[in-house]
Formats: sequence, C-alpha cells, structure tokens
Amino acid sequence: MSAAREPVLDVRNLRVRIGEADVVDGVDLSIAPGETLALVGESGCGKSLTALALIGLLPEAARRIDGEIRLSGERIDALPERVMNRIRGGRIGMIFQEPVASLDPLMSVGGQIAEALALEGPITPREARERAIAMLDHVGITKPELRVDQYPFELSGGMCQRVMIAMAMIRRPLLLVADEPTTALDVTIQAQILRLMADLRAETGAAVLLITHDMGVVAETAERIAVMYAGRVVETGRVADVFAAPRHPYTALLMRTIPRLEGARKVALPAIAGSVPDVASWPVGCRFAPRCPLATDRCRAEAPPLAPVGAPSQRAACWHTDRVSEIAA
Amino acid sequence: MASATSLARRIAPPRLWPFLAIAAILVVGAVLAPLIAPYDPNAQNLLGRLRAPGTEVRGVVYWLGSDELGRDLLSRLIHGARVSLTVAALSVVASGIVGTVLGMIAAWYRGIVGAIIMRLVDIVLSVPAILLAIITVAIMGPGLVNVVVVLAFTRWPRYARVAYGQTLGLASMPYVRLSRFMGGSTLWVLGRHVLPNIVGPIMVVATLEFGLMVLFEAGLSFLGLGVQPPTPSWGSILATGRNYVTTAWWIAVFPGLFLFLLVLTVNVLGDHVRDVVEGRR
Amino acid sequence: MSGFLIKRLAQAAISVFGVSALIFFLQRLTGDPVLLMVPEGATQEAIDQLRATLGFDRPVLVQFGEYLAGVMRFDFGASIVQNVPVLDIIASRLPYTIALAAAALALALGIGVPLGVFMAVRREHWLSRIGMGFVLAGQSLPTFWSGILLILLFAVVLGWLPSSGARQASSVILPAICLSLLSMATFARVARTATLDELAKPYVRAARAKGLPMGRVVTRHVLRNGAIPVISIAALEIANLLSGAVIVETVFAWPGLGLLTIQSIAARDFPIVQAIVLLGAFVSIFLNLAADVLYSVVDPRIRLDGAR
Amino acid sequence: MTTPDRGAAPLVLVEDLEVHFPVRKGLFGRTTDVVKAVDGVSFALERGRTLALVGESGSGKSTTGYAVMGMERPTGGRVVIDGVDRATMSEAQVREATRRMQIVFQDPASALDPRMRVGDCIAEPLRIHGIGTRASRRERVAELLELVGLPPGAATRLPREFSGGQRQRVVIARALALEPEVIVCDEAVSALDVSIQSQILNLLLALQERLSLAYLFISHDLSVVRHIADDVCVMQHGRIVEAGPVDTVFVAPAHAYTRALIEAVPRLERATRAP
Amino acid sequence: MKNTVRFALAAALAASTALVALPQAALADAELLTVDLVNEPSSLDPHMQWNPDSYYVYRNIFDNLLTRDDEGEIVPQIATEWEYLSDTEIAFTIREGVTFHDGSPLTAEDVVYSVERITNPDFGSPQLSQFSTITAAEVMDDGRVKLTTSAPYPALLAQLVKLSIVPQAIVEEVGQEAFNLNPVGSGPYRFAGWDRGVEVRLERNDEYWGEVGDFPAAVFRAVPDASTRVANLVSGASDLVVSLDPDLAMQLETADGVEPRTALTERVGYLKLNPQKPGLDDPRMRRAIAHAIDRELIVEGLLGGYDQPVGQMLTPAHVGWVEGVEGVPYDPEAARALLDEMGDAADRTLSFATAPVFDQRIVQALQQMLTDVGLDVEIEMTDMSTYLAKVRGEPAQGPDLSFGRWSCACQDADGVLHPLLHSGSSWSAVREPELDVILDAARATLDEGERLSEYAKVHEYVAQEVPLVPLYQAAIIYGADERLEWTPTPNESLFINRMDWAE
Repeated sequence: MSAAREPVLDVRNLRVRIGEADVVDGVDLSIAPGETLALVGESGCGKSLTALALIGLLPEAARRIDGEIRLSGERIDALPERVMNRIRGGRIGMIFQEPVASLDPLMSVGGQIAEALALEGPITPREARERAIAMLDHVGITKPELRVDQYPFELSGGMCQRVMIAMAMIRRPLLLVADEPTTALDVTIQAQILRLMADLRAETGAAVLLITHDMGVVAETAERIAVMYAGRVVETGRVADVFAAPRHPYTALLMRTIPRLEGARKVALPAIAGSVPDVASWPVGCRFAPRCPLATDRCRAEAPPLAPVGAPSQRAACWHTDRVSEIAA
Repeated sequence: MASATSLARRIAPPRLWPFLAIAAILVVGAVLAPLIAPYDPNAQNLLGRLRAPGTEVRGVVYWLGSDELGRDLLSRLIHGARVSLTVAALSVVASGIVGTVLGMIAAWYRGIVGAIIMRLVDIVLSVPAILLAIITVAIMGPGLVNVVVVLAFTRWPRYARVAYGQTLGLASMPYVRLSRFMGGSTLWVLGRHVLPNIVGPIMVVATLEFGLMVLFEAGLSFLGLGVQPPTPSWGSILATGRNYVTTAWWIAVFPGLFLFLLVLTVNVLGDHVRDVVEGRR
Repeated sequence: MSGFLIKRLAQAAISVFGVSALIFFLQRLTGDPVLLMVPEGATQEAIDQLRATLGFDRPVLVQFGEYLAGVMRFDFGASIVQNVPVLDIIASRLPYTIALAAAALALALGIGVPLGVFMAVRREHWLSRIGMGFVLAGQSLPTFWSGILLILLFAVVLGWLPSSGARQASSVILPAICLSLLSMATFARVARTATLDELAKPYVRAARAKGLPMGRVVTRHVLRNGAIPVISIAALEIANLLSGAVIVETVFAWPGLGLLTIQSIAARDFPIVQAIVLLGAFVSIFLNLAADVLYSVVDPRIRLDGAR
Repeated sequence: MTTPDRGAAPLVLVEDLEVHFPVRKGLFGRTTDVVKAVDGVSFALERGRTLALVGESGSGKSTTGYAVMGMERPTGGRVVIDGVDRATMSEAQVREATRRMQIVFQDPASALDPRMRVGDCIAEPLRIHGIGTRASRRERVAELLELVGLPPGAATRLPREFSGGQRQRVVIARALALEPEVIVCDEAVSALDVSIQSQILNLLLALQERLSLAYLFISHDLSVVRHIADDVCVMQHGRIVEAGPVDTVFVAPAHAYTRALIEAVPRLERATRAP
Repeated sequence: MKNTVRFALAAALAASTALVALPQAALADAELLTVDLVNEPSSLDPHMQWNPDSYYVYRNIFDNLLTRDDEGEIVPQIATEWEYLSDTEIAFTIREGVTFHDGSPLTAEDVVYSVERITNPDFGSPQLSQFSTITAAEVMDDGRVKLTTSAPYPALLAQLVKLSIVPQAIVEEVGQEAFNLNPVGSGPYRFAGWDRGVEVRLERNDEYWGEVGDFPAAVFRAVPDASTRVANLVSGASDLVVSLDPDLAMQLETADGVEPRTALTERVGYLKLNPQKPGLDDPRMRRAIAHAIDRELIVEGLLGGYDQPVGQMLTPAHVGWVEGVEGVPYDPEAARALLDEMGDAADRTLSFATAPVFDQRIVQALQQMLTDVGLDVEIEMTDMSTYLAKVRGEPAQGPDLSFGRWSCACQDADGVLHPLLHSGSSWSAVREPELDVILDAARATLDEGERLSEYAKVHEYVAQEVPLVPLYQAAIIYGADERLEWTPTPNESLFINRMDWAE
C-alpha cells in the first residue's frame, strides 16, 4: 500500500464518556490525504468532542474510554503528553468556532503566531515576526506588518479567524481540524474563509476534518460526509452520493427541513418532530427512533449497525434504509 | 430518579458530609444550648477556678475544665456557640440586606443616586473597619445587638459592590430589558428578576463573610468591645483564654478548636456554594 | 488618561471629604479626651478649664471649620495627648506600618497566589488538598490567638525570633506571618478562582491545540489573564492589612499606625485619628487608582478612560 | 398617509430613522465621533404582513427593530405606530403601543429569567399590565402554551428544563400574551438547531395566519428570510440598499451588495455539481 | 503571574528596605534595663499629662519637690525641709548644689516657676486640680520658697510629692513644644531619645546629687498586650514588666528565671452605688448589696491573695485610715432578707458600669454575688472614656452600680473621700449635707488627730448608708527578672536608681 493511499486520519471505535454516558459512542472516521471530511450534526451530538478526542484535549469531565486513532498510520491515542504536544499544532492544526475568544486577549496576534513557531524549533524573534507577517499576508490579512502588533480585540471576527488559520497552518500540518470555523461569521465572510481554507488545502495537500451543522457548507466544501446523531455516526459517504440519495431518515429530514433559496415560500417546512435528546436520556435502540417517522418496534429495541447501502461509498445505520426515499420525496 | 440522586450529589457531595455534620452539630447545639449544656454557663465557683478537664469539684464535673471564674467551660462553649452564630448570622443578614438593596438601587438608577451610594461605599471601605467599629461601640455601647449593628454598618459595602456589578450586568439582559420595557415597575423588575438572580453571588459573599464575622466578633471581644460579660461567646472566651495559655491551656484551646472548626466548615461549604453558583461543579 | 484621572481625583476628593466629616462628627459624639487626661477626683472647674484650653467648649461646627481650614494649609494640628505635631507622630510610625504591611503582603502574595494557581491547575493533586487545608486553617484563627501562639513557640520555647517590639529587623517576621494568614487565604482563593475561570476559556484550548504544553499555557497566558482579579483584590487587601494590623500590632507591640489608631481612639486623640483616617482614605484611593493603572498595563483592552 | 385613519395607515411606518451613538474618546471624554447605527431608514409594515430586515452584523437591523419597539430612542426621523408618531405619544398611548408590539430575541436562554417558572414568564406581561385575575391568567397561560405547542405541564417548570427550541416557544407564547399586532423577531431562529429552526418557522407562519400578526423579521439568514417574508429590506452600514417584495429582490437583485449576499449563501445544490 | 511575582518581589524589597531603615538598638544586655510599660508615655513634660506610663519614665528624669521613701513616708527631695508659717502658708528650703542635666543649677526661682506653671489655668495642665489650692508661690528673702493656699489644705504635702521641678530658663528659652520633645530635668537619669511608638531611652546622670543608679541606661517600651509582656519577660527580651494580673503572675511563678513582684498600693477597689436611682434610694437595698459581697473570696479566690480586703474606702497607706473599721460583713442571708423586705421595689434590672481596663473577673464575680442574693444585674462595659463620662455625670442619669479602682496618688483620705462623697463633687452620687460638713471640716484642719476623728465618722457613714462598698486594697503586680534587686512601692513609681542586678 502506497503512502499516498494511506489515510491521514483513521479513527476506529472512538468512545468518549462523561459521567455515566457515552457521548461519543463508537465512532469510525477516515480521511484520505487532501480530502475534506465533513462531520455534521446538531448541537450535543458529540462532533466537537470527537474532534477534541483526536488531539487529546478532552475537557476534564470527559475521558476517552476506547478507540484507536491513527495519524498517517501511527497510533497517537496513547502517546505521552510530551509527544502529543509536538503532534498538536505540528501535524494536526486546529481552528475553533469562536475566533476572537480563541486568541489570548492579552497577547498580540504576532506574538501568538510566533509562539506557535517557536514550538517548531529555535527561532529568532525577528525571524518569527517576519514569518508571522508573511503568514498573515498569506491568509489574506491586509497591512500584515501593522496587524502583527495588534491585539485580538482590535480585529474583526473574520480577521481573527484568519489569524487562527494562519496559526494552525504555519507549521504545515497533515490534518486541519476545523470545528464550526464559520458559524459565528457573516455569510460573506464565511464564503471568504471557506475559500481560504480550500486554497490552503490545495496548496499544502492537508486533509481537513470540517465540523459543521450547515449542510450548505458541507455541500460546498467537502468530498465526504459523516452525519452524527446522539453520539453515533448514522450515515457516511461521498457528499454527492449522500446528498443525491440519503439512506438515513435523519440525513434525509435534515436536508429537507432547511429553507432554501430556491424552494417554496411561506409554506410549512417538513420538520423533525421533538428535539435532540439529552445525553442522560438517550434511548436504547436507534437513538433517532423517537423522532423518526419510519420508526418501528425493532428500531426502539435494537441499534442498527452502520452498513453499506446505496452508492459504493455510502453507509447508513438504519433498519429501514429502503424506505428512506419515502421521506425524501 | 437517577437525576435526583445526581442532583443531591451535586449539591452535597460525600466529601462535604463531615462538614455538613459539623455544621449541623454546631447549629443544633446552639439552638438547644440550654438543654444540652450540663450546667449554667454563668454559674461561678471561685474555689473551682482553672480546673483541668475532667476534674470534679463538689459534684460538678468540668468535662472541658473550668475557666478563670470556675465556670464550666463546656457549658460556656455550648452557649457561646449560640452567641457567636447569632452575631455572625444576624450581621451577615443585616449587612447583606442593606448592601444588596443599596447596590441594586445604585446600579438601577445610576446617575446621582448611584454615584452617592457608590461614593458611600468607597467612604466606608476606606475607613478601617475596626475604627468604625470602635467608634460605633463607643457611641452605642457594646452588647450583642450593637455588635451586630457595628458589623452590619461596616460590612454592607462588600455586598453593595457585588450587587452593583451583578445588577449592572443583569440590566442589559434581554429578559430584564423586556420586563422593564413592558412597563414593569422598578420594584417589580428588581424584585422579580434582578434579586432572584443575584442571590447566588450574594450568597457567596455571605458565606465568606460569615466566617469573617465570627472572627471579627472575637476581635472586638479581644479589644473589650464585644458582647457584654458574662455572656459567653467563643471570641470572648478565647480572648480571656490567651492569658492562660501556659497555665490553663484548655480555656484557649477548646474555643480555638471550635472556632477553627466553625470557620473551616463555613469556608468549605462557602467554597462549595461558590462553585455550584458559578457552575464550576 | 488625564480625563480619567481628573474624574477619579474629583470622586476621590468627595470621598475623602466624606470620610473626614463622617469621622469628625462621629468622634465628637463619643465625648472628648479631657476626662481621660485628668486625675480621678479632678474638680469640675479644673475639667472645664482644660476643656476650654483645648477648645472643646466651642460648637462642633466651628471646630470642624477650623479643622478643614487647617487641613487646607496642610496643618493637621498636634496630638492632644502627646502635644506633638500629628505629622511628626505619623511620620515616625509610618515606616513600621509599611514594613509590616509590605512583608505581610509579600508573604500573602508570594505564597497565596502560587498556591491558588496550583490548586486550580492540579485540582486533584494531594498538595492541592493540603494547601487548601492550610489556607483555610490560616484564616480560621483569630489573629490575637495565633499571634500569642507564634510568640510562645518561636520566641519563648524556641527562642529563634524576638517576641515583640521593633528592635531588630527580624522582629517583623512573626507579626508579618500572623497578619498575612488571612490575606494569604484570600489570595489563594482568588487566584484559584481566576485561574479556573481562565482555564475554561476557549483561548486555553486553542493554545493547547497549537501545541503549547499545559505548563507554558499557564505561565504565558493564564496567569497574565488571571492577574486582573488578583490585582483588584490586592488593592482591597492592602487596606485590610492596614486595618487587620490593629490587633496584630497590639499583640506584637509593633509600633505601626494600627496600634496608634486604637490607642488614639481610646484616648480620644482626635487629631491623630482624623489624620490616620485621612491617610487611610488616600491610601485606599491611591491603591484603587494604582490597580486601575496596573489593569491597563496588563490588559491592552483597558484604556484609562473608564471604559473597557 | 397623513390621515390618522386606522384602516389606511400602515401599522408601522418608519421614516428617515436615524439612531446615532456618541463615541466618547479622547482626553476629557468628549464626544468626538458618532456611530451611525441607523442612518436614514424608511419602510412600512402592514397588518398581517412580514417585512424582513436582512443584513450582516453591524448593519443596523437590530437597532432599527429596537427603535420600532421604542426600546431605543431615535436621534432623527419618525416611527409612526398606527398613525401616531412615537415621539408625540402620551403615556397611555405608549402603554398601548407596548401592548400591541412584542419582541422575540435571538437567544431564548437570555430572554427568559432563569429563576422564573415558565407560567410566570408568560403571565408577566399580563401582570404588569394588570390584566385578569390569577385564575384567568392561569387559563390564558394554558391557552398560550397550547398555541405554541407546549404541554400544559410546562407552566410549572423552569426554563432550564427545556431545550432551546422549546424555550423559544415559551418566548413566543409570552410575546403573544397581550394579543399584539406586531412581533419583532430579532434573529428569532438563528441560534436554534436546524431541526428546530423549521419547527419555529412553521409556528411563526401558523400564528401569523391564525392571528393576522405582522412580523418585522430581522435576520442575517437569506434562506430563512426568503422563506418567511413578504417584503425585504437589505441593510448595509445603517442604510437600506435595496427594498422590495421578496420575489423581486431575490430573483433579480438590483444592488451589488444584495447580489454578493445571495451568492455567498452556501447551497445544497452545489454538492451535486461537485466533482 | 509574571506581574504578581514581580509585585511580590517589589513588596518584599520594600519591606526589607523599610526594615533596614528602622533604628537599631545596640546595647549590651546587662548594661541596659528594659522595662515594658503598657503604653508609651504621652509626654515627658511632667506638667503636661497625668498617666502612669508617663510617670514611670519622667519621674526618673525629674526630681520632685518632695518624695516618698520605700516605706511610703514623705521625705525631702528638692526641698530639704519645710515649715508651716501659718495654716495657709508653708516655706520650703531648697536643696543646694542640684543641677539640671544641662549643668545649670536648680534654684528657688525654678521651684516657683514650676508651681506657677502647673497652676496657671491657661497652661492647661491635667494635674491642675491637684494643685489648685495653691494661690501663690514666691521666693522668700532667705532663699526659701513660700507657698500660699487658699485655705488650710492638709493634703498639700502629699500633693507636692507629685510636683516636678522644671528648669525655668530652658523651658522659656526653647518653648513648650521643644521642651516636650527634649525634656531636661535634674533627676538620676537624663532623656536620651524617643522613637515614637517604640521606646524611650534614658541615660544615667552621673552628676546626680543623690543615689546614682547602677544601670548606665534604661529603655521603656510600650507593650499593650499583657500576655506579650509576660512572653517578653520569659523570653528574656525585657527585665521588668508592669501591670500584670494575678493569673499572669501565676504563670511567672511557674517559669524559670522570672518572678512576680507585688506591692499593696493606695488604690481601693470599690463598688459605687447610686442612691439617686429608684430602689437604690432605699438604704436597705444598698446594705443588701454590701451584704451580698464576699471580699475575702474575691481576694483569696480570684486575686490570688495579692490584694487585701478593706472595710473602708481607704487603705492603710492613706492618711485617714482608721484601724478596726470592719465595713458591712458578708451575709447573703441578711441580704436576701433585706430584699424580701423591700418586695417589688427590689425587682429592677440594675445597670453595672465598667470598662475594659478593669479586671473583668472581679466585675463578673460581683455580678454573680449580687445575682446569688436575687438581684438582677446587667454589666455595661464601655471604653474608658465613655465609662468616665457615665460615672461622673449627673447621678440621676448615671448607672446604678459602677466598679472602680480609686487612686488619688496622694495617699490622703481627702483625695478619695471628698470627691467620691461630697455633694459638690461631680464624681459623687451622694447628696448628704451632713456628710459635706464632715468632709469640709476634715479638709479644713491640719490637725491629724482631728482629721482622723472626722474620717472615722465618714467611714461610719459609708458602713451605715453604703453609698460605696469598699472591696480591697489593690496590689500592683510587676514581673521581673529574678536577679533584679528592686522592691515595688505603694505609690507605683519605678525609680531606676534604686534598682540593681543581684550579685
């Protein structure tokens, strides 16, 4: 097997537990070099915890109780903290949802970029500054030699996200994990940031794990998609395949429930009844069953496995994949 | 069911149980002092002074020893709990109410009213508390009630500051703005929306203050300005006891221990209240 | 900056005037020093005579006016009891107060803050639990009690340190320890809370994600961000140290302003009390101002125009 | 337009609205600059219609909404409610206007007092306006809960026991308590999960139909706006750059900014075009 | 953090520099006598104040016109002899060869100046009332000094024991304020320095005309807390400490190398009753109170036997002490009987004024004894200033009972009984014209026998009518290094020139 074909990230059976509940419950993910995988789901489905588990930064209350994580084939789930620190920022870059809050308010953006550079190896302050300026320029920040000395509060949210991207990409990671990178931004800024990420990906060949709740964003940026619901991946596959014919009722409903710029107006949208269940009260069996129009007794008793269905790339965890087209209609 | 248990554990995790037990014992002891105390806390026996713990003098057993007037230390400590807890509780309540109300008013009206109140806060905070206490005691005379008044008078700014900041923050919350916009009166908005939401942080201050108030009362007793003799308070017993450290250690050691346990308990519970209020647990 | 300063100074002036007036009138409600000065059995005539000589027979408002006029000329009068200019007395006591407060503050900050940070970063570490116990113990004992224990242990039994007074430099150690205990606990708590608050913020996670080890995140980012609450508490705590010094100075016969305060109140030596209060007000205002300036040094978001 | 005829005048008429905020800076805190949050905005909202204000953050759309509500004082221009200028309203008229206009905020979490039971939250406008007895208010709360699709038992629970979508239903129920004619929806669905957003949009549409409400719908989400609004005003830097019926504006945007906004919206359809 | 660390470092630096700046005392231990007082002297100008802590110090700097020996007898100091020229005139011979510390001779003019200074109402001496009977002071032709009093004043000599002689030339030259800061006297020790709040230093006056001291230097420190004074003494930081209570004295007895030193003083511990208040206007209640109190128990049980119970408002150290006056005996049964007799009139809460400076154990013990016979007594402790205002004011507004320890510092009955019992005195709650006559008569004669018989009547009145309950002659308790040779005296002076190390 050639190195190019080996997935950059390969996650098997990831489980994260908070208290008594498995908030991430047996997640498998794999991303090929240069590929963008979109991890999609609503709040509380475990997608952010999945990302944090990858880089070993789970919050204090949560712990990973199972799962193998491989980066370019190498296990990184049981590495000592010291080694992990080199992987974070070095081989995996990460950006977050709140760009302003994710920067230290008391340190200039240049300082924060330089700090990331210094982790790579010894560097003179002058050189660090120059590279920071160059990188700021690279991520599309105008007047970088001015911005480099400014503080996060002096920059807009979009610019802060560019800084975050600069910081995440400056060490040319193999994998960029982007956790809702554009949720807090205006649409025009969102488009710019997504374009920037696409450009950088093309340039560096990094794989991207994009976490989002916005199907539109998925459509425009990702090759593959993994839809999470209540801690589990319920459907995965090539974006084109999944969007063309979703095989899980949740995916299908999720796509239909959003108002579209080209849809009918002022009519009732197809809605998913109820709300995302609380972690503490996840149902047995298929967790989507209580909200699912197709649910049967089997669904409520037995959790369906993530099995191949439909297109070759596609897999879905549903007992009734054959009936999903009923909803999609 | 499970969530009820977890709620109970969140509110009172097992590591707090010993402290809750101490608190309960202290409070129950204070409330039931006359029933529990073996003897009259003020009954003197000048011929049975400074007896070591366990000594028996004419049928009276001094379990924790006797004090400089031959009074039963155990009984005095039990009754003293009453005084110390009452003084601390009353002064915390009094200063808490005054400070909270003034702080809310200052933040609500801002402008002149707010400026006057907050300047007053500055003034009282910039005068050493002990000095105000001494002057107030000098004017009003000492005594339990006056000690409470003194403490309330000197400590309210701490609550006012917290209430002020919290109220300012709440005033910009949508539900408060909306209530006000819909025509809710000041009393309505402050009483229904602001007060219930600042009680948490105020409670945090109050628990910290409670321990301090016990110590403050003790300090006043040391300076001869605490509760009137012969009324026992832990502070006053401790203050006299320090003159007997080498000759009758028990007079100072036992109230010191009790005081320590009380303040420790209050602080531990207070820390916990703070963590719960601020959502850190 | 200067607009901010002018506003703050105007507010400060009002506060200081308020403090002076409050204390002036409150004090005079408590009688005058004459009875404390005369021997027992002094005749009414002698008492009245002394009262007149000292000027206490005049209306209080007249006395207040005179006092204010004096203060304007930087004349704080003379001690009634000691017959020495108040400024001289305070000047001779001030170094001791500063020495004690500074030593206590250094102890409280130097031990309290690192302890608090440690307790936040390593919440489950056994040292955290012991540290918290230590801190809680320190603030659970009245100073007059821990003071005498310190004296008995270190001066009487071990003989390592002077028991009281201010003859040697080492004399400051025991009162400073005694005085610092309460503040140390406060600093430890505040530092712990501030650190916990900061640790929960997104930038910490982001800094970790870029590969910074936890220790570096704490030292380079968290501590700086957490410094603001510590600074504001420090300003308050210094004021507390000065007032807490009353009892500590009494126990250790440390010749600072705390002891002078309580003695002057007991003796109704109004000019001294008045001057100490004024000084206290200025110090507390200065400290708050200093804290504000420090904030702006620490935090680029804060410019000194009163708004964040 | 000038006749105060209730039938003819639009429910809400905004003319040349300006809201400027002073920026205090410099040595002595002088007003050295103003932020022109709203700078000459005009529109009319008719009964039973939905007018959307759309734009990016900082475009002044929320401030406009607040000025319409009377929660922000205009520095210029007029807000006319049912033929009466807000600036000339008597106290009773203000009270009446308050009753007729309600607002739904973006974040249902901060729009509800966390310490107040849901029933009390919904009944609060009634209590403040002194409407009804305790019993009649309880009845009204039950009615409103049903109207927004919440179980009657919800009244005795606290907001934190509900999900975001349910909380937004509570907020809507509260807004409906005084039987208003206009509801200002300030990013009312933006913070909700996608599966919930459609539920709330459906609720808003149903309520409009049933109660002939007028919505001033403030949002940055063009898809949502297109779905729910009749008319749209596109705002940028405090001004309206384009206004008109939704069909016209979205189909044939005249202004470059409008075009840019529409173009920036990510679309599912593009996935199928992807390689 | 960097900032807090920096701040802590700065604070530590400030602390250490401030400490370096502190005055350092460097004297060989044995050469230096270290005395712990309660407070620092208020002033060392002997005419400017009246309090024990000042007196302890300045009495070593200044000589007085007269003094008392260790037995308490009035003996010459600056005056070598004296002679009554009439009932109101007395002439003093001034000692030759006495010089002030600056070397200038002490003259009769200085004596006259000192008298005139302290008696000048505008000068504002707190001691004015002790000398206010003196109307004139002049140097006689033969160089003696003549003092004239407004009326015969039997306690004059006792008062003059407290009259310190200041150098006229220096006081007038440097002025009041400078003299206060740098006092010059003729005593056995000269003023050497005063670190305000810390200590006053004295040096031996080797030219002293009298007994030259053994200690080259002495230091007086202010140590307000009694427990700390004991700790200082035990740890060897001080050689002599003042104002201990019997329980602290007990601590000293168990410690090595130190011991308590006590002397009975002319202070009388007493309970003052206020006959102007309802209930207490009935002599039965006052007698009942007196009967309820067990002086012996207080002295033996509480005060460790250092003090001495008394049955009259004087001590054996006073002129006017009458042997054999027993006072009201302890008899709780009689007390209860009297109160029963009074019925409801006795059912009143009695306020009992005291101040923190007094021994609270005694006050509480008294309260307990009164409670034991069925009285309801409530202690009202206020600070000294407030206490004095209460017990001295108009009796109708005053407290029902008050505890006190009276010292006139003159060891004469006139200084105790006149202010406490005469209706013209603001310290008295008694309004009894017949008693006024007796007190005035006792004051108006120089004949000691006559005075004694008058005071016997007063003691009789006190025992009968009980406006005061005399309790005990107070002991003063010092703590001292065992090796210190020194015996305390009743008049509470610390003459350093009378002290030495043993061996």
